[in-house]
Amino acid sequence: MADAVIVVALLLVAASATAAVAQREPARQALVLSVLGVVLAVLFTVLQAPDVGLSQLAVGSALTPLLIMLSVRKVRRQARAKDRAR
Amino acid sequence: MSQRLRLWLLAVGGAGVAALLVAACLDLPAFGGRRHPYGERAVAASLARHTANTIASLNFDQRAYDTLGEISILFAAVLGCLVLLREARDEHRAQPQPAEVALPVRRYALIALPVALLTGLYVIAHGQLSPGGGFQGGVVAATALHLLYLGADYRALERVRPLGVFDVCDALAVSAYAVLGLAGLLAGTAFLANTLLPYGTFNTLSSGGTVPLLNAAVGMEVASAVVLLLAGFLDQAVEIEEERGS
Amino acid sequence: MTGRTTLLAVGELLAWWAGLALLWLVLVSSVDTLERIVGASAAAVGALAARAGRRAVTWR
Amino acid sequence: MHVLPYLVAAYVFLTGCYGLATSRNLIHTVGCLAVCQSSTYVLLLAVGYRDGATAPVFSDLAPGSRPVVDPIVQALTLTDIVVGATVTALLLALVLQIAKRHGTLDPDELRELRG
Amino acid sequence: MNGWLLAATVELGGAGAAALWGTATGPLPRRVMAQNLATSAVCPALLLLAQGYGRPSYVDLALLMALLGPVGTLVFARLLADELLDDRPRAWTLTWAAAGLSAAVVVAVCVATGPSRAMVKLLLIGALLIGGNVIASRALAGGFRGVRGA
Repeated sequence: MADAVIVVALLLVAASATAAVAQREPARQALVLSVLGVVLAVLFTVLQAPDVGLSQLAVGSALTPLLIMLSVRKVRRQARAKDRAR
Repeated sequence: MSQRLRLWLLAVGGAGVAALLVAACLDLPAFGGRRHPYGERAVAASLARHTANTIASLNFDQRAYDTLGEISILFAAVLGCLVLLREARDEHRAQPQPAEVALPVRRYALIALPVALLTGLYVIAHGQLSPGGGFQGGVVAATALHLLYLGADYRALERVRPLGVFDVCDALAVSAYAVLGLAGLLAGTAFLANTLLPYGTFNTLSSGGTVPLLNAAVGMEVASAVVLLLAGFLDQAVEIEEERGS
Repeated sequence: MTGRTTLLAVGELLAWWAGLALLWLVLVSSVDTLERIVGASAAAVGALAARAGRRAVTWR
Repeated sequence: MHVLPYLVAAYVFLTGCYGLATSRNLIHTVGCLAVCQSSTYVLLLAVGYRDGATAPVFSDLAPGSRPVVDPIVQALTLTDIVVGATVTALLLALVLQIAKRHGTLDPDELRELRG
Repeated sequence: MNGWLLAATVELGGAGAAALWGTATGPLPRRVMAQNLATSAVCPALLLLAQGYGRPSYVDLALLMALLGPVGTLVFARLLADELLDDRPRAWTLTWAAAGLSAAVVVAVCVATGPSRAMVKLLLIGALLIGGNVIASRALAGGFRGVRGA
C-alpha cells in the first residue's frame, strides 16, 4: 500500500515538472511551479522526509512564486514605461 | 549557430545523457534497500547526544561546519541581491498608492500574521525535537510578515518592517553562529563541537547541547535574510521607477 | 497617550498574548517549564506584531 | 518499482535541461533551473529510502522501535533546497538588471546586442 | 491494508491530478482557481498520510500547508489583479466542495485520534485550511479591485 502512494506522488511530480517546463509564459509558469512545490512536499512526506517536506513547502509554495511574480511585474512595468516614453 | 543546428545538438546530447542515466539507474541498488551504513551511525551519534531530530543533529552538530558554509552562502547571496536591486542614479522612488482591499481579505491577513509568525517561531524552537528547524521556521516567519503587503498595501508593510533592524539581525545571527563555534575552541575542544553544554534530558526543549542555540541563530538569520531579499524585490516591483519613463 | 488609549493598547496586547499562548500550548506536544517560558515570549512577539500590523493598516 | 524513482529523477532533470536550452525568456529559464534542482531532491531522497521504514525523528517514536530511513540524504537535501532558493533569488536579481540594461529578456536578442 | 493510505492515494490521484491539469491548461482565471484548489486538496491528503503512517509529528506539515497555501494564492491574486480584472475567477461550488472534503477528512482523523490536545491541533488545522481557502477564493473573486497590481 505504501508503494502505491509513492508511485502516484512520483507520477504527479513528473507531470507537474513537464507542465512547468512546457509553460513558456513566466506568470503562468509560476503557478505551475507552486503546484510542483506542493506535490514535491507530498512526495517527500511519502518518502518519510518531513523536514525536507516542510522546507520545500515554505520555499516552494510562498517564496519562489512571490519572487518570480515580483520580477514579472517589474519587467512589465519597465516595458510599459518605455512605451509611454517613446 | 542556426536554430535548427542547436536543436539537433541538444537532441543528440540529450539522448546520450539519457542513455547514460538510464544505464546508471539500472545499476543503482534497488529502491528501498536495507543497507544504510552511514544512516545507522548518524542516528546512533544523534541519540548519544540526546537530540530527538536526527536531521537537526546532523545539520547543527555532526555537520555544523557545512551549515556554517551554507548560511554564509545565504548571507552572500542576499548581499548580492541587495547590491543588484539598489536604486540606480537614473531612478526615483514613487510613493506606493494605498490599495483598497476587500475587508474579509484584510481581516484574514491581520489574523493570519500573528498565527503564522507564532507557527514559524514554534517550528524554529522545536527544531531539534519534531520535524522543522531554523531554515523552515525562518522562511515561515518572514513570509508571515509579508501578509501585510498581501492583505493591505506596501506602505503598511514598510511601517512594520524597519530594514535597518533586519540588516543588523542578519549580521548578528551569522556572527552568533560563528561565535558559538569559537566558544567550542575556547573551551578546549574543536570548532563548532557540541561539548559546551550538557545534553539535557531526551525529547525536551533544552536537549542536544548547542544544537538549539545554533538552530535559533540560523532561524533568525534566515528570517531576516528572506525579509531583506523580499524588500529588495518589492522595492523594485512597487516603488522604483525609471526617470525618463513616468 | 491618554490613560484610556494606553489601557486599550495594553488590553489588546494582553488579548493577543493570551490567544497566542493558548495556540502555542495546542501546537506543543509536551509541556514543561522551559516550554512555557519560550511559548510566553513567542506569544509576546506575536502580540506585538499583531498590534503593529493592525495599526500599520488602519493608520492613514 | 525498484528503479522508478531514479528514472523519474532522470526524466525531470532532462526535462529541466530541455527547458533551459530552448527557453526564450530569462525568467522562464530560472523556473526551468528550479525544476532541474528539484530532480536532485528526488534522486537524493530515493537513494535514502527504506521499505517499511519511518522518519528518524524520535519526538513521537521510541528510538529503535521501528526501522528508520537514512537521515544523511535528508540533511543534504535540506541544504540543497535552501541554497537552491537563494540561487533562484540571485538569478532573478540578475535578470532584472539585464532587463533594465538591455531592455529585453530573450537570450537570442541579447546575443545580438554585443559589441 | 491501511485505509488511510488508500484514501490519501485516491485523493492525490484524483484531486491532485485534476488541480494540476487545471493549473497547467485553460484560461488564466481557471488556472489561479485550480492552484487554490490544489492546496486545499493536498492538505487533507497530508493529514491522511500522517494518520496512515502513525506519526503525529507529520501533522506539522499539514499545519504549514494550511497556513502557506492561501498565502501563495493571495500572492497570485494580488499580483495578477489587473489581468484578472475582466474575467473574475468565480468557482464557489468548487471552493465549497473542497472545503467540505477537508472538513470530512479532518473530522475522520479527529475521530481516529480521540479527544486530546492533538485533536484540538487537528481542528485548528481544519479551521485554518477552510478559512484560508474561502478567503483566497474571495480574494480571487474580487478582493483587489482598487489595486492595479501594486
